[in-house]
Amino acid sequence: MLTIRDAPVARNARPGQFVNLYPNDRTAMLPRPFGIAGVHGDEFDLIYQRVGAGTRAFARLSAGDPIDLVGPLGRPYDLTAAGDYLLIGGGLGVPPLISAAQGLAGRGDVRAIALFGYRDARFADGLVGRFADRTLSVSACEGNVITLLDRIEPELEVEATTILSCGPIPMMRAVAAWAGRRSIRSQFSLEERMGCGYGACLACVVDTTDGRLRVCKDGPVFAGGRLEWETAR
Amino acid sequence: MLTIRDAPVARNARPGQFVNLYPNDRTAMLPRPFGIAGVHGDEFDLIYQRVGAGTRAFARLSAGDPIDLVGPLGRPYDLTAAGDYLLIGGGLGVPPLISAAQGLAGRGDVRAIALFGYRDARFADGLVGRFADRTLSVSACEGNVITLLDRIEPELEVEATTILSCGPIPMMRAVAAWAGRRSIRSQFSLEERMGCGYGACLACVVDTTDGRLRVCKDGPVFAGGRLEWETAR
Amino acid sequence: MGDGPMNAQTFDPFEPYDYRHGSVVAGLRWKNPVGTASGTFKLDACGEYYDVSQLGAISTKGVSPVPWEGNPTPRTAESPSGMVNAVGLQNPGVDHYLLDELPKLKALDALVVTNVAGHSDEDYAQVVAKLAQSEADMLEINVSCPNVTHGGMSVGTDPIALERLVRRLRGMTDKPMIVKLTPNVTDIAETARAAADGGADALSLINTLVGMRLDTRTGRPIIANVTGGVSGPAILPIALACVWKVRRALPDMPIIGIGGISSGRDALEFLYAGANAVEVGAAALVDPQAPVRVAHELEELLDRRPRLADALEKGQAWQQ
Amino acid sequence: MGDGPMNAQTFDPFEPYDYRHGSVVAGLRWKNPVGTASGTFKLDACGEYYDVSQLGAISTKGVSPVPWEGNPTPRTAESPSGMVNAVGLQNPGVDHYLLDELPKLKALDALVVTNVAGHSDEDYAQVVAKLAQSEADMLEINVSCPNVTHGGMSVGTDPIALERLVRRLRGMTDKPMIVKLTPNVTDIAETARAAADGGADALSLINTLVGMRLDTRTGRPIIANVTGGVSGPAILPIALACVWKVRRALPDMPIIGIGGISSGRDALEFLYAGANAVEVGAAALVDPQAPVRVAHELEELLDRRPRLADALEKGQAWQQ
Ligand SMILES: Cc1cc2nc3c(=O)[nH]c(=O)nc-3n(C[C@H](O)[C@H](O)[C@H](O)COP(=O)(O)OP(=O)(O)OC[C@H]3O[C@@H](n4cnc5c(N)ncnc54)[C@H](O)[C@@H]3O)c2cc1C
Ligand SMILES: Cc1cc2nc3c(=O)[nH]c(=O)nc-3n(C[C@H](O)[C@H](O)[C@H](O)COP(=O)(O)OP(=O)(O)OC[C@H]3O[C@@H](n4cnc5c(N)ncnc54)[C@H](O)[C@@H]3O)c2cc1C
Ligand SMILES: Cc1cc2nc3c(=O)[nH]c(=O)nc-3n(C[C@H](O)[C@H](O)[C@H](O)COP(=O)(O)O)c2cc1C
Ligand SMILES: Cc1cc2nc3c(=O)[nH]c(=O)nc-3n(C[C@H](O)[C@H](O)[C@H](O)COP(=O)(O)O)c2cc1C
Ligand code: FES
Ligand code: FES
Repeated sequence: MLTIRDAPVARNARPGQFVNLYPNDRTAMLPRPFGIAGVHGDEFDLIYQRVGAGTRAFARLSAGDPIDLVGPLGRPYDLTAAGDYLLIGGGLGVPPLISAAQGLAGRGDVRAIALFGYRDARFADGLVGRFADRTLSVSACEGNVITLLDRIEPELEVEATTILSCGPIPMMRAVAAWAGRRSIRSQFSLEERMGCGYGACLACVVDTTDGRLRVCKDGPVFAGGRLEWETAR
Repeated sequence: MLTIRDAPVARNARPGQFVNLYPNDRTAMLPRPFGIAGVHGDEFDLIYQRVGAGTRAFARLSAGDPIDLVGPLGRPYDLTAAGDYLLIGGGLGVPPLISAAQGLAGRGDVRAIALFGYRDARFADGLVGRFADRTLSVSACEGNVITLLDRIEPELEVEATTILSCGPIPMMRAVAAWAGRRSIRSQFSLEERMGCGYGACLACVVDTTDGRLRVCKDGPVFAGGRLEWETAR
Repeated sequence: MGDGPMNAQTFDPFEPYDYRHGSVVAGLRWKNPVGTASGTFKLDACGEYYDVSQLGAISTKGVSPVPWEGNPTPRTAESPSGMVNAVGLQNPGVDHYLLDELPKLKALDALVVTNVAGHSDEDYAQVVAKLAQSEADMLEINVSCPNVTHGGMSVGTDPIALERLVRRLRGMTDKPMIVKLTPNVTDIAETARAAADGGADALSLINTLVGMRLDTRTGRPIIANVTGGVSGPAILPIALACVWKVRRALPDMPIIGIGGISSGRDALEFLYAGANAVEVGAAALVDPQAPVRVAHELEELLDRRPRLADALEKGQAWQQ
Repeated sequence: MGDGPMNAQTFDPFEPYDYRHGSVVAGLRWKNPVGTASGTFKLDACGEYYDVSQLGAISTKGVSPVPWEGNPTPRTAESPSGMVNAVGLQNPGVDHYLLDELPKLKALDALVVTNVAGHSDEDYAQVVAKLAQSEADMLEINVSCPNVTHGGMSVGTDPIALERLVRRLRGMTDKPMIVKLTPNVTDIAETARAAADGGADALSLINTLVGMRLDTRTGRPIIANVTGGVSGPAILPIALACVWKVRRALPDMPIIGIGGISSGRDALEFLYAGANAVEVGAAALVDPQAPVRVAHELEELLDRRPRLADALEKGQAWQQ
């Protein structure tokens, strides 16, 4: 977890948006996008995994070190509807859902239920639990988020339910199919390799019913019905 | 002035040698060579001018910051002779001569006389004065090092005099001519744009009576008689 | 010191600003010698970071006769001081461009360089025919697109095919026509001469160099298209040599220098190499305000170089 | 993580070390797949930083029939993640090489790749004739030298001239002959095929890309020769694409990958692109121990890739 002080980002960020971090090593040009996992005062949190040189360098930062960033970026989740929100996350897809839970917290007209699937350690249950009304989770050996969805289905009223999801494509594809069969509204947050991260270069596209759109600018959040799941990777 | 703690360099450095510094910005590949201006304990000093991005970055370093370096490098001054040493420096050519003065200090068989020419501020008189037996200096408006040489000539005994010089090529060319006419032994320290700074790439050559030699490995110190001053730049 | 680039914080990219040093490129005055490079500018994205009319020119994403889907993703990979991209000219086609993007850019009072893409001579001709009557200020023919015309190589690598294409397009419009050259040739002076012979009013160079990266975890190429084009600071010395060479081959041809520019000082280096103006590409992907920052930094550097500034205003390049 | 390069401090470059993973290149076994790149190794300099016999191979500075002076200075300039050099093949000539450098290298038990330079076919032939009877293990014909043979372009850019030259040299020696290709061509697969048709036993690629820098204080080129060759990490993606292309064109040809390698992971990326071995150039100018460090880092990465390691030992390249 990385906490960054940047008042404008913390003030303007909405759930589902992300920031581009730039490694201090100037040989690395491209942005490293990370979903915002929550804001407090003039700070915001990121939760990330060490993947390559950039994230390894971020992990070596000490408190107080400066870092270049651009954000907040992208279209956030649409949280206008009332009713039940199912926040369905897998792996490193949980950060924007924690944000969403924070955005929904305290609203009288909604209930936020987090359904998280993990590979092993349930690292985000506590984080989302501060905001969600209920948290269910499952680790890979026990099942997956569809198991949790099936379990919670009896409680749900279809028209008053919104699914927000972020995670690996196979998981989201299954969630989309599950929601589609039941005509439940859904919004998915995607990841794609980026060139600019703010909409200028068309590197990060995804196929939708409206054509190839930019994940960074037209997304990362897309309505489930707009996505072409067959070509998604 | 930059003081660097590096025990092996401080221990092994001999007057006239240099070190390669590498900017922390990894987009900059090439070494920045600097003459060693003196050693004390496990530290050594560099005196440098801000020229471009590398030296600007060095100027921003704070005490305790790490820096990559390779050294000590190059052939040092030959200080085996006894007698008078004239240390003739101009501009940023003074650092190795301060080292030479330090190397000669305390030896009973030699006398070190620094003759420094400056553009304006006499920044190195104090530094060399700690070690040299005598320091004469001149700034651009008053004359040049040849003025000083002419002034000191009556005191010298040709066979027992060694000139060590470092500075701009026109100055060294004039010093070489002056010394040549009087058959005074001379050693010159050269600068050249480098690729490696340790002898691998042949980027830094100078014409000598033995052919094109490497400034970084076969020099930077060359006997005056071996240099082809016509082609030097 | 003294000569260093100004601090990025000292300009407001939305505040109106009167540049002191412009450049005349193929008869048209750019208010400063800095434009965006094609494919790294989208109005809805970049317009959030600066007033697009501040720049010398806006070169748009390549426009094709019909909508193109581009390549599958991933489309980018990183490289030391650079990036590799294989976007593949995704664009909604010339009709959409004329209805949507061009009017918006002109409404903002930008000088618009429309970048033209094609898979064949016919494609280029169709686009140029539609642009001929449009509000576009200049056309920039991107002949660096691989495939078709010449067995896997682009028309921009074959001087004879290139001259023929340029001559054909030349006959179709009075708009100043820039031909954008690829560095993936044995001798760029040769293709430059071919474009000049065909009637190009100006040349822009360079487009990207063919490159690729592999994922050492999987042993497979990172980009779906396998190879892509390398851009960014890494290619700066290569681009400078191309501009220098073409300037020597064609002393009077207006040249727009492109490749790895990320500061006013980089831009100045291109002007000294013989460019009349420059375009900023990949740097704008890293720092959205880069083009305006480069323009401001260059402005200060030109203040202290009146002879160069004067030449640019006269449509001339620096004389070595 | 897990897969990261090892710490530079964990090997002693003078301590004898038995590499677990070698590579067979054109019939000769390198004890590891990492060599030095020509022009970035001099025994008296590099030998102070590591035991030269630790490397897979030592490619020497280009050797010409008579001593060459090279270009005037300055001979280098910096570029982002790279450098430009115009040393100009300064060397004391083949006779001196045979008397002095080669015996010293062989006494140290290094596998020696002698890089051959020429201004004309005749030059190359003279050098190869003298090397044919020498202790050199392999010859590396550098056909990337500009001038002579073809109006300002090097023989390495003209497939017909290249094939003729290689065929002639092929007839003069039984030593494994590597032809070193230039990337400054429209299609490197074409020159690769020409070298293969002429009888090359292996190809090494890439040599440097033409580039330049200018001094923005004076407006003049930094390098006395004006243009030079770009090397270093900046060219890595370009070199990878060249190796990949040539591998696809010539599935069975041994390839030595060169260009911007500065870590074991970079070397591994070249092996995945289709190289049988690699050479480290500019990185060794920045870090004198770079070649040995790359070899050690690659060793660990190959431990976890037995299929790739096995292919290399059999003289085969990675199959995508
Ligand atoms: C909208 C969005 C939100 C994201 N949110 C998170 C998050 O909250 N937590 C988290 O751990 N990760 C998140 N990721 C993935 C994260 O961006 C990558 O793990 C990170 O960029 C890897 O950088 P690196 O330098 O360590 O890896 P390297 O492999 O060295 O990076 C090289 C290049 O590849 C890109 N890249 C590598 N992996 C990915 C990837 N999975 N997705 C996109 N680009 C990649 C990098 O951005 C960089 O440009 C998100 C990605 C996107 C697109
Ligand atoms: C043997 C030797 C000893 C030196 N000793 C000193 C010293 O004691 N004090 C001092 O102030 N300077 C010294 N110099 C000059 C010093 O190396 C350069 O001023 C410095 O490298 C400039 O780096 P930069 O990044 O600031 O400049 P940039 O112009 O940004 O550097 C770009 C490249 O050009 C090279 N370069 C630029 N100017 C020179 C130059 N004058 N000589 C050689 N290479 C240059 C740099 O090393 C770098 O590779 C010495 C040079 C040599 C060769
Ligand atoms: C993502 C991306 C997309 C590009 N698309 C185009 C294009 O559509 N047409 C074109 O002529 N050049 C295109 N280019 C090339 C650039 O305009 C420019 O010539 C090249 O990137 C070199 O400049 P740079 O190093 O400043 O990026 C593209 C470059 C990038 C990075
Ligand atoms: C200073 C220098 C001198 C070189 N001299 C030669 C040479 O004599 N013969 C040759 O074939 N290649 C020569 N090269 C090219 C390198 O061997 C290598 O092909 C190129 O630099 C790319 O690799 P790199 O990026 O690892 O440096 C030289 C390169 C450099 C930097
Ligand atoms: S990354 Fe450039 S448009 Fe999305
Ligand atoms: S700088 Fe490489 S030999 Fe001197």
